[in-house]
Amino acid sequence: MSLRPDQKFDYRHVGYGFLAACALSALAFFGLLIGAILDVRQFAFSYLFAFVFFFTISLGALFWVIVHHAVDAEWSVVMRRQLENSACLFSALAVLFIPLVFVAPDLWAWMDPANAGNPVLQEKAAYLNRPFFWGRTLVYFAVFIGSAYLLRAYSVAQDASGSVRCTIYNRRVAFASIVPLALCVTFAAVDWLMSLDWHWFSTIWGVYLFAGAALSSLCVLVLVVTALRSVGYFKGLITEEHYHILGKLLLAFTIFWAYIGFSQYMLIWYANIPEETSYFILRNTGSWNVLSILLVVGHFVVPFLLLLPSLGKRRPGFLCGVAGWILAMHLLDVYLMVLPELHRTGFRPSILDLLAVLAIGSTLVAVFLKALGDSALYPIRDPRLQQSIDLQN
Amino acid sequence: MAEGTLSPVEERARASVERAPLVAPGRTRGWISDYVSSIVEAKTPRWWWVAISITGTLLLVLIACTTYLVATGVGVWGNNHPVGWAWDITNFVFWIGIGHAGTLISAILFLTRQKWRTSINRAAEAMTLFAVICAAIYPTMHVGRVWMSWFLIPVPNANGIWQNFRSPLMWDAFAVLTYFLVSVLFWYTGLIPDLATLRDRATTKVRKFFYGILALGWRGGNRQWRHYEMAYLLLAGLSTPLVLSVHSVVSFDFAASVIPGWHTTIFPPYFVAGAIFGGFAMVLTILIPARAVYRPLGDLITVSHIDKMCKVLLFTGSIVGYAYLMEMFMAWYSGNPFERATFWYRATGPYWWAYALMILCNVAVPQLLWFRFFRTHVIWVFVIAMFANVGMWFERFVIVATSLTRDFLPSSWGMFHPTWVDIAMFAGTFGLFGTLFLLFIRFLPMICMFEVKAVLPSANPDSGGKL
Amino acid sequence: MDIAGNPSSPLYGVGAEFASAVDLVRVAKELRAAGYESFDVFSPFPIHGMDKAVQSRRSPLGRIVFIGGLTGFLAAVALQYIPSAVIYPLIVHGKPFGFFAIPAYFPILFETTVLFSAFTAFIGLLMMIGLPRFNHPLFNWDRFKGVSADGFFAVIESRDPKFSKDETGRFLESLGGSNVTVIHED
Amino acid sequence: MANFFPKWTNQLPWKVVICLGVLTLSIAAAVTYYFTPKFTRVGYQPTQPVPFSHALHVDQLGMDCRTCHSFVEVASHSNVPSVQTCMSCHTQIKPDSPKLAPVRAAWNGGKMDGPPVNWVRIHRLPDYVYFNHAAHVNRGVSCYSCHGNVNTMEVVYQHEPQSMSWCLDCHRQPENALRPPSEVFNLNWKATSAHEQYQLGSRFKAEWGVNPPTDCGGCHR
Repeated sequence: MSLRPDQKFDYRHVGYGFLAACALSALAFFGLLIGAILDVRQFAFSYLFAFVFFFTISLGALFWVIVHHAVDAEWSVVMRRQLENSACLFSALAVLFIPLVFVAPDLWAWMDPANAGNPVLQEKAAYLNRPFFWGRTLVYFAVFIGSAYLLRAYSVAQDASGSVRCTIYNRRVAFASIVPLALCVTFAAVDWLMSLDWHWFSTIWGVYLFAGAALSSLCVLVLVVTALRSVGYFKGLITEEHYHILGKLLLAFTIFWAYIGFSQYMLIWYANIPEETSYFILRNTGSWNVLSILLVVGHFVVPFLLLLPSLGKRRPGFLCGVAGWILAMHLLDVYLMVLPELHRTGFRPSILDLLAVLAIGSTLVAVFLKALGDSALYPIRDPRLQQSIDLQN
Repeated sequence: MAEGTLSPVEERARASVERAPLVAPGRTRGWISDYVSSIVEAKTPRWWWVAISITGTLLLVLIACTTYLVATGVGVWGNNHPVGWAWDITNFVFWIGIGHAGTLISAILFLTRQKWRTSINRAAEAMTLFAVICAAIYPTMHVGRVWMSWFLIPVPNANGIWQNFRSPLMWDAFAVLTYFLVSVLFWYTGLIPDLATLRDRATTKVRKFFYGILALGWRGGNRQWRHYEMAYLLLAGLSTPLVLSVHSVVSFDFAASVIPGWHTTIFPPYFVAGAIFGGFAMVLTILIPARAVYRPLGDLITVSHIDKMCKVLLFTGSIVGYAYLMEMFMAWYSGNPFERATFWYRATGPYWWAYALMILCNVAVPQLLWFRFFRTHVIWVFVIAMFANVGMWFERFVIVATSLTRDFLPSSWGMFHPTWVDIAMFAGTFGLFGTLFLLFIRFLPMICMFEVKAVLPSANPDSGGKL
Repeated sequence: MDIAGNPSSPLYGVGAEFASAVDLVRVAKELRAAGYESFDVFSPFPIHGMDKAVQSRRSPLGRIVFIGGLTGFLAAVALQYIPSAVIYPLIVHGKPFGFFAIPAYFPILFETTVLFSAFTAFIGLLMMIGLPRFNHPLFNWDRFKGVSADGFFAVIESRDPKFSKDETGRFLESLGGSNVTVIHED
Repeated sequence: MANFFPKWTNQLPWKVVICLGVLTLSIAAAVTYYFTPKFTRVGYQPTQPVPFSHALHVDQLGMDCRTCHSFVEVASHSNVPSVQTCMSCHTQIKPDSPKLAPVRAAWNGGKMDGPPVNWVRIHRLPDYVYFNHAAHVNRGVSCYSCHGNVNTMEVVYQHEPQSMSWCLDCHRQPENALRPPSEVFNLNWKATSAHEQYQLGSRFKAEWGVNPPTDCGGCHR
């Protein structure tokens, strides 16, 4: 079945953008390689930071697709394909994870044999050991990739066949994915981020990472949808009603992120137990503190106040601005998770931070653009498509 | 595939993506008003008298026990050293948790445009208020000198002292009070148009007078509706973070401390999920019998409604299970010997049975709800909801008791044994809850009539407004 | 035309009954198109799209509640900060009592903001819709009782400049209204 | 069918709101005044078994507080004088006054085994409050600050509320009460102006390191 022009992405719109993204990616990776030779620890931390940032976006997209199917949602049908496309970046992310394998002991100090005698570490050795760690990482990617691909595959299959069964299958995949996804996100957060400092622990950590992921992936969705609209797609399909809902969800998840972040910070601050406060003392000292305060203001106060009135939520341009701002703040959030563990004395920006973001980012953009044209821009034969288009708030 | 030649599988798939109607077909606006109002207007049925004499007796037990407790002192409870918080705080958290579903259904489901909420929100909100009243009894009594509990309210006084606003217990007082007041406003706001219905149908002077006063003179004009809808939306928007905050603040009572098993950062969302879980279980526990007594209610609270509530139950139960897992894992991962010992003690110590019950009722049994069979057979739903009710009480008991019975020093270890006052008061709060609820269904419409009318297919003149 | 209320009392307006929500939206549009200002449409439930039909502005309640919430927020700032940091500064659990104790002040800041906002919303609503008001000319109209069950009504008030008892009544009838009634005060 | 509620009910809500408002305000005002020690304690003037006049003994005869309340400078408790103290003068002066009958009965001719004089206590702090007279008196807090002008009282009454907030007023700003040590027992001493009092008080506060506790444990030990 052939797609109408308004259903299929035309590469003319990006012009040489695809090639530019590839070229930028190659250049940035070359720069990173040099950087890694000069300062391998800086490279390791910068790369993890960039990786986690993009990982959370894909993760959030996968979460939204699963939620869509699990709750049998209506309004999000027209934009679900873009979420599916973002979620499918996991396979690329799995490849992009490989550099971390080579620098692992520089990153995760518990892998360093020099620390093997540490009594705290010995207590945790049953979990924090290399074979188990890499095994878990494989499982995470298997779950993420498997779930994302199945969901997208059935969805695309429906474009061709129009079979409602695909919807049912996807619902089943979504239900089956929820529990593994929740566990994988949590333990990935523990493995990749929390274990950067093996002394520290916090039960809410997985939820915190998830909150940022769900929020930032919505921001990406807003930007992607608006970009596609600006070149003429989704005319009459995605209306200001959809933006209104997206705006409301942005507001809700801004609050959710703040709620989780506050819960974690306040409880650790209040109880003041040394092995827990270390995390925040590091981030609340000196120049890191400036960034921490910026995070609170920028990641919560500013978007909260901007999204509170109902007017802005219905304006695509405004919403894009807010989405871009939140994404920048999410970048800062991830930065503050990772980099203070390297520069314990204070904020020391490195060109590698930027290069890593560029390298992974442009690679993913290229992969995303490729996926964009592979299928229709929205699930054209979804049984709920018409209701989604007719959305009324 | 050509249209018209669908395979049976495809046929079934199509049928299963059809949305179930929110109100059984054939039920009109007039029927809704007539039937729901008739529950209030009819002669008091005999079962009601039987029921209220049971709950009223329990309520008397509560009053007697409370009087005895106030006259004698908190020592009549089983609280001791080291278990200074025992059944009282367990029951407080249990009831306040139940008080979460109502506002959740009214507010969050309203904001997310889940129209199925309309049939169940009124009863659930009433339940919220009654549960919060039951909950508030316990901390008030637990302060010991009840007549001094006004010290919780920041008013200038002859002692020249102020509350410690940095204390979680103070936050609790603010949160619970705010929650109660806002829930009352929300509930009453929702009642106004329905009270007008009762007023307009009233035949006796007494009814005309009382419902007339309560309805405030509502007329149902668009000039009123448009502000009304906005106010309802705002109240919903305010209640949503409020409902999340209340149980978070309750969790801070525990989590802001340094006691192993209490101090853990996942407590706020975990408590909220648990509260929704317990609250939905209680909503089901109440609505399923109500549906059985007033059979035509089954056309408004359909099996599809029950099915959806079960999904919420399953979801929140699983979140609670996730939190149990995280607590256990992090206790081990922390490497902190006290944390590890506490959780090991929880699962294997003298209270292992409470822990096992908690896991069974809150995590294991709700997994049955993955199957449509269990979600759509009300008897099973009722049984599972009962398990959840029991499990949520034990969850709070496990949290309160196991962490306190084992202090850092073995010399200050001790067990908790409830006294007859503990038990009688807990039973008595059920009497209070039941009495209030019975009074509610007798005198107020238990279904939000105007909202159900608004979700009837005939109610929505489709209008434009696309971009 | 029927008469409700006391015919010797002042005239309130003319009302008519309509069959459905769809009708009522149409009627509201027609009345607006005909240049009527002081009229209202009554229904047992809020009708989606009616605000647009009668061209009413968005309810200002949101802004009022925002102000109420802000008042609550500032009240909570004062309530907590002045006693804790000025009148009765105490160091408890080794925490500061001034500005840097913000995390500990936050829950009450939030609760009080919500409390004030909610009361503003409720009281603001009552003010704006003019309730409680127990006596109203409309209650003189017997059929109007149906408004809370399944009736749909439109009432044009006599203070409307275009109002004229007979013509307005006929106009309502021409729109499909039944039981057109002249409503007086009691 | 007419309105069920008559027309005047339309104004009723406002009237009810106003009445409730006035009622609430008056209750609040009444409680703030009548339910506090300012009202319940100040002015308490019981009849004592012996009509002892401080005005006569202190003001006219010029006796020092410490003549009778002899431990006030060294003990936390300021004693009520023993019968012996009274009789050390009253064996000579007015030995037969009928007003002194209860004192003589207690003294019982020097054997001191008679029924004690049941003085009625006026200033009563709760058991959970720790108060040390010596600590206050030796740091420039006059008797006057807590007991008022006892020197001019025919019959002693409570002059200050002695509520917790009243204690804290002084503990937070002792410079408003501190006076030269020589003037502690001079109940008539007064700084010439509030400004002078402040300056003097601040000086003493600094010189003697007066740092009164304002935490709970300061008094509720």
